[in-house]
Amino acid sequence: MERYGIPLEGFLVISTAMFFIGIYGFLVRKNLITMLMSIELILNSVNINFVAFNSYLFPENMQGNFFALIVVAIAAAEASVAIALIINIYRRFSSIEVEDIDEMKY
Amino acid sequence: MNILALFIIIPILTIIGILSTKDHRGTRIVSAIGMGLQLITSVVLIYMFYAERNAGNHADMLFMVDYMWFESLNIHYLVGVDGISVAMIALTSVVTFAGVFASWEVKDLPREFFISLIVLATGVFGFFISLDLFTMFLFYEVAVIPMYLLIGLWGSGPKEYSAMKLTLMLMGGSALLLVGLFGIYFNSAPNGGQLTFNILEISKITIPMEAQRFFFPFTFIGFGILGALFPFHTWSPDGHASAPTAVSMLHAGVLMKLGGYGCFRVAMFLMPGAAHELAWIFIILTAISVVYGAFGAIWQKDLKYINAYSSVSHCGLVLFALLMMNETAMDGAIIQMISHGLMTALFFALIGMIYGRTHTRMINEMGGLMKIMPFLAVCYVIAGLASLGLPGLSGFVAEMTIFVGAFQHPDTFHRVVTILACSSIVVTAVYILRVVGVLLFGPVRNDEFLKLTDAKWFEKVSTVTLILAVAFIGIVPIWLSDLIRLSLKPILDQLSSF
Amino acid sequence: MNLDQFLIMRHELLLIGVVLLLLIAEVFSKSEKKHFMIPFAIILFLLYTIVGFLPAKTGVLFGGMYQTSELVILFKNILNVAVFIILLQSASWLRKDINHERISEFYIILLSSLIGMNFMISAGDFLMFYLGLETATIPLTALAAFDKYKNKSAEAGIKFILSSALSSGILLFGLSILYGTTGSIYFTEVAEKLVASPLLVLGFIFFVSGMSFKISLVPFHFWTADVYEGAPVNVTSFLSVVSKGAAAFIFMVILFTVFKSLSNMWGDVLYLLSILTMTIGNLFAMRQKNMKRFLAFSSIAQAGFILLGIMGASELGMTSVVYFVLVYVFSNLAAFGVVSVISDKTGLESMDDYNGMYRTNPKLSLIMMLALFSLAGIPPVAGFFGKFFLFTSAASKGYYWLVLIAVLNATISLYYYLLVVKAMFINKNDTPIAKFKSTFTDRLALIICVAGIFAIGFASPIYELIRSLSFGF
Amino acid sequence: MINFSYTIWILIIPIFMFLLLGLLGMKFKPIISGVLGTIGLGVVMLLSYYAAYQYFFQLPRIDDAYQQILAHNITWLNLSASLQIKMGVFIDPISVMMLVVVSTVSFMVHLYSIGYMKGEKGFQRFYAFLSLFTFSMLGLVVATNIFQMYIFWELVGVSSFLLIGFYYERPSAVAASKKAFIVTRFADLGFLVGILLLSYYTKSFDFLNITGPVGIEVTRNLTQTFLGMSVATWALLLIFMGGAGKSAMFPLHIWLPDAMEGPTPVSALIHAATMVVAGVYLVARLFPLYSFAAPDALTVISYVGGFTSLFAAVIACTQFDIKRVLAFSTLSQIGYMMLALGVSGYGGEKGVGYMASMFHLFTHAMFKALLFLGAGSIIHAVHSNYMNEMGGLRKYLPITHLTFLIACLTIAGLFPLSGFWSKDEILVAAYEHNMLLFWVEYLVAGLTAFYMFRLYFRVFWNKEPHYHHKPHESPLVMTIPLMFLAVASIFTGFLPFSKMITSDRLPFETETNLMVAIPSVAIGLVGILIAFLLYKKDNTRVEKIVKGLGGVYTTIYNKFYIDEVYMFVTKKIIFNLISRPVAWFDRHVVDGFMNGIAGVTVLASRKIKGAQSGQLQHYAFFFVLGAIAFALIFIYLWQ
Repeated sequence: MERYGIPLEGFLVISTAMFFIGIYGFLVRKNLITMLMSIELILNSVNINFVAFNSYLFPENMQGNFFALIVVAIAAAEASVAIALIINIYRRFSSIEVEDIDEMKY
Repeated sequence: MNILALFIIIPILTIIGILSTKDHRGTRIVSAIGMGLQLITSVVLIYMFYAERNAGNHADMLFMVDYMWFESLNIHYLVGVDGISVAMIALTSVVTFAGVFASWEVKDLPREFFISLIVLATGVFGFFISLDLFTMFLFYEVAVIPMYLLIGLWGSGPKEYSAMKLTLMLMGGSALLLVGLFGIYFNSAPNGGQLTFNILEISKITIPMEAQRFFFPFTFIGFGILGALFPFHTWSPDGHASAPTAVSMLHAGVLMKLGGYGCFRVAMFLMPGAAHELAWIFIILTAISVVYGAFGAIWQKDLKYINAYSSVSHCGLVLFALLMMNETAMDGAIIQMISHGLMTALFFALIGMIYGRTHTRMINEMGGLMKIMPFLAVCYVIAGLASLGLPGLSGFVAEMTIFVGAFQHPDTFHRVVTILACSSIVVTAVYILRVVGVLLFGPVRNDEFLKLTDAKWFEKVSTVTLILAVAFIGIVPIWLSDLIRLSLKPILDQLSSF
Repeated sequence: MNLDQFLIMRHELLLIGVVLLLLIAEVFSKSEKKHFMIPFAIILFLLYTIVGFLPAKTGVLFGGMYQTSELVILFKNILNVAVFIILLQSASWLRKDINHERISEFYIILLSSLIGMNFMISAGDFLMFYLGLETATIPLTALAAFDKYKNKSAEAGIKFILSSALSSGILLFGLSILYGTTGSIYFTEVAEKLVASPLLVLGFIFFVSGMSFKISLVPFHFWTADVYEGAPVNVTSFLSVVSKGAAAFIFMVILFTVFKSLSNMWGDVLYLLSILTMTIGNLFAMRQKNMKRFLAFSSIAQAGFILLGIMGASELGMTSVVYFVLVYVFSNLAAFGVVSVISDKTGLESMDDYNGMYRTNPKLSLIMMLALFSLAGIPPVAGFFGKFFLFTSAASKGYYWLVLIAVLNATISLYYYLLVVKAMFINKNDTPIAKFKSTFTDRLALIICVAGIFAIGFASPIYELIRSLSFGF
Repeated sequence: MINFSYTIWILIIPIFMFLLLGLLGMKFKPIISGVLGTIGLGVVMLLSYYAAYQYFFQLPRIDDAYQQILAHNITWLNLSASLQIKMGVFIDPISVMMLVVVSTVSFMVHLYSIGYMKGEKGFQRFYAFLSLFTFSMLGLVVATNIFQMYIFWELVGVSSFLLIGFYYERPSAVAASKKAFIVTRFADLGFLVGILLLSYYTKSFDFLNITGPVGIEVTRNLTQTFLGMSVATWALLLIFMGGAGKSAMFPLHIWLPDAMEGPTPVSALIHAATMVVAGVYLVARLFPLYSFAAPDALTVISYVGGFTSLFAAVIACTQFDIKRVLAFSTLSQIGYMMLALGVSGYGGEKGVGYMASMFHLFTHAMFKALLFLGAGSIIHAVHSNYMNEMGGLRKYLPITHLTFLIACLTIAGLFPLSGFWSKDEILVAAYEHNMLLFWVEYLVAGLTAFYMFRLYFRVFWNKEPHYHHKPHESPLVMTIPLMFLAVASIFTGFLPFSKMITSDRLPFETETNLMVAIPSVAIGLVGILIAFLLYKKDNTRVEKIVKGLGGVYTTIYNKFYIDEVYMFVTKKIIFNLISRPVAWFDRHVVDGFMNGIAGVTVLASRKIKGAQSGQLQHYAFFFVLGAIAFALIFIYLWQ
């Protein structure tokens, strides 16, 4: 099935790539903000999935789209709390490098 | 009210009583009264049991009480006694009673000590009256856990290590046991119907042979660990060595009996087919226990270690006899449990009292105690003689019954292991006499000891109670033996159906 | 929205009401008299909790997005009781000057999180489930960083939010695949259309990973210890009891309903997870000195045991899980309660500080001991029953070896629980924690816990009630 | 019908005395304990005599045979449907005879000890133990079944242990008591296994059954064999092992010489007259069984007996401790009895060995008790056991001297003393059965005379050493038993034993075989003569002979190093090579394994701690890795 001239697989490939790029970013980037951005990549890859599935495979209802909407909303909430916490971290540690935050271990 | 309930209620009341006391004196007096009552109750129980039997009540279990507990799982609070449980309860009462007096002078946190001790005893009582595997397991664990505090807090030597080791090994044992119990439970209705933990119900059905083969070792070893089955016995020497007097008494005297009791009441009674098939493995292990423990004891220098190894040997004999699976041997096994319970408690009581005076348990640091503390020394000799199987004391009755029973198997394998087990009576004599010779006889090696005093009244109460019990069984064994024998019938029927 | 709907959503709506009331009270209260918020919030929540126990309607709302059943209501009540105990325990901590300005903040965030959990366990589709999950988590991350002047608290917050965001991302990716393969996000529909395929398995595993994060199963558990240690004690107890309990419950429900047809597979997934979780959790717990961190790892190990109940995949299993959570609420809160009291009074949190505590604070030590015994599954306290039923559940499916491993793990866990007992009772200490008097709320909380620890085990009606509400297949 | 139920008092009185003296003894004055004990035993003795009188002279015989009567038999313990342990009193010729022997000697020892033990610490205890021993020994004698016998057998062993170790502060006494107990215990293991084997087939412990026709029939027809011998032979040999232990037959004899550490009256009672003959009594008890079911076992018994008697006699010639000489002499004499049983047949004339054995047991009890009590009197006088420190005592101890001389003559087998009669019967029995054994015994007879008179001359004649105190004769309470026993030694030989105690309980006639009697007296005289030449006066002949024998003498003097062999086996092999490794194995391997499990757990715990690094990204890495690993496992591996 090809709608809009792009096959579903195209979306899936993109979304999967985004997902793993996000994960890669989360694992290797040291800046907390960048890590947060990687999370956004992951969430957006999910959104692409939902929306793509919805319109290609199950166009009869809107579940996927709604899901994507909600995810967007929650991502925003999450980001705001996360940034607040990062600010707090910066106050306490004078750094937002993830490697510096390891007071608790073992 | 049902008399069996008293065995749970009295300890609980005693604990409450202890909590309401203010000082050391009150604590121990309340404990003594409570455990004295318990002792009286168990005598009454024996009387009632006989009365009931004589009145023609030949049900397998008497005084049964059945409360539905967890209905959907068919878990009951189900208690009842047969002659064997009655005997074990009597043993427990005697040892606990003696234990309270043996720990009359606990200085540190006496209230907590007596409470833990009584919790331990409650667990044991509960175990012996339970007929539901769940209740039984519950009481089993109740009995095990106070050991940790008792040894860790009031013990001596590397007490923390020993307490931990003992607790963990026993809990490891209960892990195996639990798997076994689940196996029994989920195979208790092979033809459909309600699953049950009720021992009597399960005994009526036949657990599929496959399941028996798988679960029998779990159950048997699970209980066997508590019964100091080789090679799972190593908690016992360390545990005993570190435990305070009354705890060693209760532990070796009663707690280890839970193992033997469970082995036949659960493992063999409910899985007779596997018991027959796999008996040989365990017979070998127990025969090793018997001889190995005895040889191990020869080389020890610490009184408690000697006695601990001797317990390994004697408890090995219990399991050994059970596995012979005939009336005489099993009868002997149970007499041995009681006999060993009493005499080993006596031993530990005496060791504790001696240690309390000399502050050493190394036999080569002592000597000539007969001259210094004749009462304790004489009691020690009596305990030793009981242990090496002197007629007129309980050990003899038990061992002879076991050997006669074990000899009922005419094949070479059984003959060989029996004779091997018999040979322990010689080795036992060697290590007992060695201790007696070095410790009690001979010249006094340390002049400091000349100042020491003999037993105090409460110590006398403790030891005399036990000695009377040992002698009573030794002189009129038929009473005990017949009490047990009649109750063995269902078990034997079960075993012979294979 | 008519009355029926209101009644069905009673818990959530009332709770929202409570939160709003608190907000309003906060706005109108004078800044020097903020501590009146404490009794106010507690009483308000108590009323709410009591109302929760009144008979309620069950049903489905929003076309299947929201559903309740007797069991769900019961579970919400359990969570309410737990939160109530936590509120009691946190009272004396909040009364401190440093928290004076933030008292209602704490209540509001905490209760918001509870709202999220209520929605989550009432979810009828993945959207509601996800919504509830995030509503529950995001406030919690803020709470973890509640002690904002402490490095550890800040660290806990950031670790928590980032890990949880990652886990949500993975979970969502899994959900998107599920949606892609089944075409629906409703539990019932997904269950009908479920056909095992590699893609679906991938989605499912991602979903499980996300959930495992919430219940902190190994290897998805690493955040737990750090967050538990860093967060204020009361937040930690909330995390370890309420959050974990709710997540475990909904995880079980989803497995039982949505993934029913995959039960063979998830049985094996859980098999692996439970062994890993119990073992690794125990191995880490063994070496902990900080009490909070210690309890964190212990709670990881406990989660492994919960899986055994889920694996039963039957009425029995569901009962055992709910029952265990109930028992766990009281046991763990008793343990955290003691830690919290001591931490409040002395600021000490290390196991070594507990040495010889029995001589000075016998009652606290006894409660701690009972709580630990209950966690270890030692009779006659309730933990024994809880564990026993979990194992029964696993054994009923023939997982005997797993049961053996689990019980052996319970033995290991007994080892480290006994280490604490040893510290309190046996170890000698020249300067033990001084004798102190705890506040009324602390005592009340502990008394409730101890009563629960003793009563729940012996009271079979509770078990039977749960059993009658449970379902399985 | 004569009622023997009163015989139970023979048992009750001593055990009552034991309890009385044991529990309350310290409350009494010592002398009162002694007198109480002695009176009790006196009553027992009279009862035994009365029983003997009734049994032999009043009780009608059935078919000319003495009856076997169960005066009491109560069930003590039910073992299985067919096996019960009973306790009772069994009256038959040998048990009655033994009652007489035991009670007589015991009474004499009780009486004697009042003097001998005077002033000893633990006087009451001594009497309590004596009563306990007497009780056990009497119980053994009247046992109605083999298990009762075993029970009392053990009790006897313990009382012996307690009495040997009476001087418990003396390490040698403690060691000796321990040795005695353990060696006999080892033998008892054989006894026990034997009993178990036997009772398994006969389905009974009762002597009446197992030595009756049924028991014999069953055991004879046993086809099972083990290592080439029938099970019956095995069982009976094992039982004999028990007997050999108690009776100190080679190679289980090592405890007896050491047992002399006990007070001398104890040696007289236990280690000369009564307990040590229990083995003989046991074989006699089961004699029909041996005779019919296991003649091979009897042969073994006869050789063991013969060898022991020679072996011990040889050693006795070299010992200097007078009690040890007597101990070896006892060994030798018991060897005689065993041999007599071994060469005996069953029934009538063929059973002469049996009769002779019992006869010798009886006379030996009298004269050996006399010898020991006499030795006690000597030790009492000179405070030493060593004959080098004695000499010329005849002047100081006239009564002791005279009675001792009588005893020596008796044991040397001179006509017409009792020893002559009994020994003669044994030689006759051996003569008729096995010439080799006959010659051995003949030689031993000479050796016996030699070593006894060696002792006699060294002690009562020879050179007088320097005594610290002037030796004086013992008090009357000690000499009366001596005199009584001397009279008994002289006259008991005239008892018509073959009319009373025979293998099939039918009386038969014996006549003295001059072919045996004359040479036996002759060799006795030769022995005495040699002793006279060597030891009458202090001279150097002995030294020369000793020098001439060289290593042989040393070997004999060291009792053929049997003790050392035992020491090697126990200390080096059992203790060092078994027990010690077992203890080590237990601590290090078995327990090490258990601790190892704990250690591995702790180690694992330490090893994995690095995973919890505190680094958020590591956590995330594990998370992702875990998710992907699970996904791969379940997509590709899971079916």
